[in-house]
Amino acid sequence: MTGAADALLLLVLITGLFIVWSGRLAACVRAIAVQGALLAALPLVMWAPGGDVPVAHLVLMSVGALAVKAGIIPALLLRSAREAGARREVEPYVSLHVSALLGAGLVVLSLWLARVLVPPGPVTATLLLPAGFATVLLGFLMLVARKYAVTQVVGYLMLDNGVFIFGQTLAGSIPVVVELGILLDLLVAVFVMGIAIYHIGREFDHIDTRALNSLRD
Amino acid sequence: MEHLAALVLVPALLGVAALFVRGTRLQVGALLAGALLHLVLTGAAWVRRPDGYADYLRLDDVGMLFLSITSVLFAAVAVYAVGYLTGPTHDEPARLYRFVPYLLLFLAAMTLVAVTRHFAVLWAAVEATTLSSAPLVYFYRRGPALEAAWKYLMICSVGIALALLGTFFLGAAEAAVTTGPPGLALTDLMRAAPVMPRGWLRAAFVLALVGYGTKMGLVPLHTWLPDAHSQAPSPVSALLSGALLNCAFLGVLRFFQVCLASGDAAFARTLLLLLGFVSIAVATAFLIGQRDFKRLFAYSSVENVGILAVGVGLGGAATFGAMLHAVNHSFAKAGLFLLAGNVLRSYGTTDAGEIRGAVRQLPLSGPLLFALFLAIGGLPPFGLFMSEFTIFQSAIGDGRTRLGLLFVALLAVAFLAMAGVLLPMLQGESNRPPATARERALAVVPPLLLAAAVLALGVYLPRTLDTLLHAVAGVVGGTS
Amino acid sequence: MSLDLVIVSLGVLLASALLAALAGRRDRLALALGTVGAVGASVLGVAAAGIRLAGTDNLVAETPWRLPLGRIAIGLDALSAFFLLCVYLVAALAAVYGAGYLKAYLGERRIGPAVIFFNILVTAMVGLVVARDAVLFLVAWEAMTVASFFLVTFEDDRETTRRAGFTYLVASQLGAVALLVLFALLRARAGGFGFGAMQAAGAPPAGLAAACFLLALVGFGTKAGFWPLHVWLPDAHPAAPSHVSALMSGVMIKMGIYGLLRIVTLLGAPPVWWGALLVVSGAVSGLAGVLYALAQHDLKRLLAYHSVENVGIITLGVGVGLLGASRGDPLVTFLGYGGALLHVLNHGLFKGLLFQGAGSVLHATGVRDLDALGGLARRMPVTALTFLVGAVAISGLPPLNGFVSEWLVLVGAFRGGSLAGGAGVAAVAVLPVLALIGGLAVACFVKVFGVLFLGVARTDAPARAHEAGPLMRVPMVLGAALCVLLGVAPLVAIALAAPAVLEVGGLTEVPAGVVGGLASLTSVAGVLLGVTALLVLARAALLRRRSVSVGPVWACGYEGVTPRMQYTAASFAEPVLAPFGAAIQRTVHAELPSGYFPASARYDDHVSDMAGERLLVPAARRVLAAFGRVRVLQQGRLQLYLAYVFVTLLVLLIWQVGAAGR
Amino acid sequence: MNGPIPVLVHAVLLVMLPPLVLGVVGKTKSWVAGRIGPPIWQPYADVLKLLRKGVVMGAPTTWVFRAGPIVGLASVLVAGLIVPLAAGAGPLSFEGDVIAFAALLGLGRFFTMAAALDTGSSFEGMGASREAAFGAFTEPGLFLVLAIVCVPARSVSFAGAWTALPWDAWGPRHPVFLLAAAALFVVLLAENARIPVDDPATHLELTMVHEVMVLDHSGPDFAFIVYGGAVKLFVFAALLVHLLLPVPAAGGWVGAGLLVAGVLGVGVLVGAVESSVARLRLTRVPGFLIGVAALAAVGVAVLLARGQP
Repeated sequence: MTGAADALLLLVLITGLFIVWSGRLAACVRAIAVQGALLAALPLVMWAPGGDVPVAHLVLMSVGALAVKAGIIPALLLRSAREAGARREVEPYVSLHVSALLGAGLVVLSLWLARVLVPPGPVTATLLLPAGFATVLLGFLMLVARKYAVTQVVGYLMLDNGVFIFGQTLAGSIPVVVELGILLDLLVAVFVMGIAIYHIGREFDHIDTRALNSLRD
Repeated sequence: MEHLAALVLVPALLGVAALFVRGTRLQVGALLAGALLHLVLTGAAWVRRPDGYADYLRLDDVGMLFLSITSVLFAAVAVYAVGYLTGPTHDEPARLYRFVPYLLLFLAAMTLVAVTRHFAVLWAAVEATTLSSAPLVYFYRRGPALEAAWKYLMICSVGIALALLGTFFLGAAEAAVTTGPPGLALTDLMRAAPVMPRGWLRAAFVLALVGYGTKMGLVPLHTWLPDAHSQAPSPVSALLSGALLNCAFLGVLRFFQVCLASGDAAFARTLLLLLGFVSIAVATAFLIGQRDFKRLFAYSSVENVGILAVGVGLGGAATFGAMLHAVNHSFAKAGLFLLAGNVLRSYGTTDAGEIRGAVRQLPLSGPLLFALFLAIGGLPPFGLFMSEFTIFQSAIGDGRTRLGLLFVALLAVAFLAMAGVLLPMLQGESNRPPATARERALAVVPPLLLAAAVLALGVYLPRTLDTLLHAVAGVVGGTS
Repeated sequence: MSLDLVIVSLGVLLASALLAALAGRRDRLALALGTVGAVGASVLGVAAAGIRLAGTDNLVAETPWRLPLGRIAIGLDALSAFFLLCVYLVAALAAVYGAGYLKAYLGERRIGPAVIFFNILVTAMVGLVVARDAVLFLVAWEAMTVASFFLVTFEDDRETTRRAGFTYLVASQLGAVALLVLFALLRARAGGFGFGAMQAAGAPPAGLAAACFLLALVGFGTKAGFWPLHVWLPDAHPAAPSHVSALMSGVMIKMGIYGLLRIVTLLGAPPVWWGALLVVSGAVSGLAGVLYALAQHDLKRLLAYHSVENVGIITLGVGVGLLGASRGDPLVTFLGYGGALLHVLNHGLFKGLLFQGAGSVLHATGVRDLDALGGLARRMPVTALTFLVGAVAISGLPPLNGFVSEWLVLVGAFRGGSLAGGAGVAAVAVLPVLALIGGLAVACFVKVFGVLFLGVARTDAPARAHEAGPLMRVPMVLGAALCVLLGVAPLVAIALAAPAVLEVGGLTEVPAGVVGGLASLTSVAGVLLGVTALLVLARAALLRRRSVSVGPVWACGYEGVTPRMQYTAASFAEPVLAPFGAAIQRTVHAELPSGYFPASARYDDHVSDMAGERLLVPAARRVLAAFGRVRVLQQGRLQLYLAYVFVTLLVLLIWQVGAAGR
Repeated sequence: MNGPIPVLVHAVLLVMLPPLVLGVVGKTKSWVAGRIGPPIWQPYADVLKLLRKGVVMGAPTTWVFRAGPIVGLASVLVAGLIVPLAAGAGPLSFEGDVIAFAALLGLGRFFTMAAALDTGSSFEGMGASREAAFGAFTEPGLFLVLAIVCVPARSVSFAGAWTALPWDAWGPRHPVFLLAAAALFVVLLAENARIPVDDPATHLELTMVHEVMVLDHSGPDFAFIVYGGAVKLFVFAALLVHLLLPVPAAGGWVGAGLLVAGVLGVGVLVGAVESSVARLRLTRVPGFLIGVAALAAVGVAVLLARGQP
């Protein structure tokens, strides 16, 4: 039932575009949480019918992903955003409308990429590669275009979600320990970033990263 | 198996333990114990190569080389750090509990990088190095340090994410051609490589090159490097330059090994050459007239990873040169950063323009810094001359005269640029009141030993090291 | 036997350097140890060279010691032996002189490093001339550069000294790059770094040979001081302590000549244009050197420029030799190479002597500005006499050694005139150039000797002068004696040089006529001395019953003559330099007397080296600017940095994957 | 002539004749000027007079001051022993002697100038510096003349080249030799401080070159200088004669006579030039000498362009 998977991936794409377009921190974070939840469902939808991957494994994966991507991390971000007293994104380097347009453009680009890069192995979902590419690129767009530390972390998360989508091509082939390790890494990374954002807020009493370009040549 | 596990777990557990104790003496004890045990275990690995567990934990020649570099450097840095952090500091009182645990975890992560042949584990380990070293960069709770740490964290995390993507691509490429589930183990990948779909393989390598290259400091992905190196405490800078960059380089090499096995390595060589030369050239540009001498050394590291990339990209005898250069550069650069710490302590600034007569001011560190500067500049009889000259002459020998000329010309300019910054610092009358106390042994002996090692490698190559280097070179596409 | 002696001497040098290092803060001890070591090693080395030059066997030794690449292979053929002789001869004199000279610094600054690096420098030069492996050669070459760098920056608390040191470092490294490429090319062809292998590989194809020759010209020319690669030289030599200047000017820059000759022996039969190119290069260096020397007021700087001039003369000799070799004319070949090699030895002797004399003056008066000195001959008779010997010798006048080598080159040029085609023209072109150089050198050294030692003290600095101590006098006297010996007995000199000349020129025996001519030079010297003696006696006899009174000097009846009215160095050089006004950039600040009762007038001129100001500095600026443009990369903005990653990724992906897709 | 006689003749000519040439020059000048002038052997008298006088040393002078005249005279005498006079090769002739000849003159100049500077007088310093400049600019011309004669003869000695000129082939190469002779004549004027380069008769120090350099020498020292100057002029005259007349070809006493006649003829020529040409401005002299060198260079070029004989 590739249809369901494609539907999921479509939703992922839409949330991604929403994040790129949205200007409010809280909205961004919530959207990224939603995206995380959608992705958490992806393994089940894609591999459970095939049955060549132990269900326990898939469930473990999904629960882990759900907990980390849709639970802990967004909570962390919201908290540090609140502590830093940031509500609305300051005028980004790329205006929201433009970035929305760019986002659309990136989606098109990823469709082309997916065409050049003929998927190996059995095609489980036609949208898998395009969605993966698109999410990665949108994540990059966030990272490059936004000024707030929090939104940049959101961008990083979206990038990571994109990677996660690609990871689905070989779900089950990597031992659970390693996969959970990868998730843990992500968690710790965002945790450390959260701490950093906290310190930034304390040091410069706002989390506008423009304060962070004193080191240069 | 147990041996390798111990190599990773000893520092890791010591680090975790150190998180929960405060006493300076305990912290120092943990640090030194970790360094010593690690050194011993590594030495033991030289005596008898430990057996591993599948490819998850396995120590091959390549790993052996980088493990040894890391272990030796860490020992030197640990000894130095004790004196550096417990001695009279020019700024705030040292908080060892904020330093030792992360340093040990950092060591554990780097060790894991060296002792695994599994790409997922490799990735996790490299990411772990970032996370464990970021707090070290932010050790001095200052705005610039925070900025440096933030950039380090973001840029490297993004890069690493790309590396993970590359890993997945590799897995996908493997899945396309193997019946069983893809394993992401180097052995299997190399077996499957010849029939892998080219596009995916290439995409995987590009992603890995950009991802691990970010951590390795290849231009234009190097941007975090000078900030982190200049803001971190000098021992940390030494470890970042000496050991961490090598670990990232190892990540690239692993992917390169798969490309070699696939028989489609030409494109990888081209990419390595391209990024390598860009790195050397751009780093040189930033060396010229650089005011902050820690940034100067950082950019010189960028230049030297460029040299490594070029060496591997050229192949043939140059690969051997690159491997030798990895050893030489790690020792020399670590020594330089440690001495930079001494200069910083006695002058209280990293602004080269405000420093005069270091040789007279610091009768031990000054001349030592001078010697290591000549070494890093690639002058004989130091080891870097031999490695750089090996790379250069193999380029000429393979008829790639233009590349060779570009290489040697850039290196000469880089050396002169460093000279232009360092000579005024070192020569002349000191512009500080004469030092009251003599230099402390803890601050001088580690860099002295490193310098001695670099000198020794210039005039004599121990048989065992020679064979190891040739073996490594043979594995990563050179003439063994 | 001889090679073993060389190895022992190297051991002595290194051991003494090490001991001096261990002496730590006891500078006197370090100085003594270093000097003894250097002299002892020199004795051994000179003996070794002598044995080899007497015999014919080419010794080669290899150690199994493994450098990361290449081995330690050393050998002693005639060419090496000759240069070995030069190095050790000059080094011994300089070392003894230094022992006296450095005492002045005791207590003022640490002199240990100066001693250590002096011996290391000698070690490096010896290692260089005996090296039979390119890697070892390069190691010795760079060691030589580094050691001399530290010696140049001995007084590094002076801003000028630091700048001189940096200039020297830049020049040396850029030169070294050329050498790296050169040897890499040769190795690529021979398949090994050993000179033996390169020889065995036979003459390379014309294109490669030309490339190698040009690279050698740049790489070795930088060290030797070919114009315009000489820019480091006039800064570095004055900055160094005088005994080091003597060593650097006397032999270190000749290592460039050695390298050039060594490479020429590896490149097979030379085409005509090599010789012609060297003639041009030598002519430019010689003329530029002597002209800039004339324009100097700083004694040591002036001597440094004369090193450029003399290297030019040597180059002319090598050029003539190459011309002869290209046409297979043994006589011209021998005369050219012979003159060049002999001038290497001679210049080492008299330039060492002159720098030591300059050192004594500096030591005694603390002044380097010629126009502040004068009348020193009365207070420093020994220095004056030995300096006069050096001055006459460097001017290429009989009966001293400088004349012998220049005579060889000139005869070679005359005979080369009958070589077919362009070779003949190039050879004859040497004649007027060398003649003009000689004339200008005479002018310059009359000026130096006259302004320094003759007339009356211009300031009170010379009035306080005192003769140099014995440790400084002895080497000067010995050097002067050697200049005279090699001048009146040229056969001795040629006996030393001939084996090396035959080796470089690939000749079997000394061509007929050379020995006869040189013997006649002895008789000319004899007759000259005899006639002079006769005239001295005649003068004495004539004046026996006549009055010899001392009176004031004629000044058109004007009485109030003061020392400051004497002709200065600047005014002496003026009419010589005036015709070259355009060629050398002089900035003149003059306030000429005007009106019937001129109140004040002043004149001073300063010459800035054209090669540096007009050629190299602008070039360097351009390069730096090019690199500077890159620095916009590091803006400090995270988003930008991430964009780099992003763009790099996309570009590489589309490039490579696209390539694979197609 | 053979045996010791040629050497004897050579020595006698070299020692006895020079002042006579000076006398001839002076006589010619006064004859042109329509005066009787001093007797032709006046220079002999002058030298003898000076030899009998005492000396006054300048206060600051050292042994260098005394060495000047002696070395100056000695070097020209030895140079005179090198050049061929009457009977072929000079006693000191050898392969490469032309260079020794030039170098010996340089040696003499070196010590004369040093002696001048030893007085510490600004006048003598001025003279020395002018002498240095002119001397330097004369050298290239001299060597190019030497090249014109020596290169085709494949010999670097006066004996081998100058006395072996191809008189039988009074042909294509001779224009070149006439060019050489012209250049050599100018070199002669410059080396001997004659008009148009210098004026030995001037009495204003500021305009002197050679004279002002020897102002403070007196007695025997000055005699040496005057006599040395005469020898120098004589030697150059002899060289010039060899370019113009086939002295050696004539050989024996005839050749000797021919040489003496020629040398005195050169004296007349110098006198004629001195009384007809004006002296150049000091700043013009270098250019003049360089121009002469260029003339000789043209000669060499022609020679080489003709291909090697």
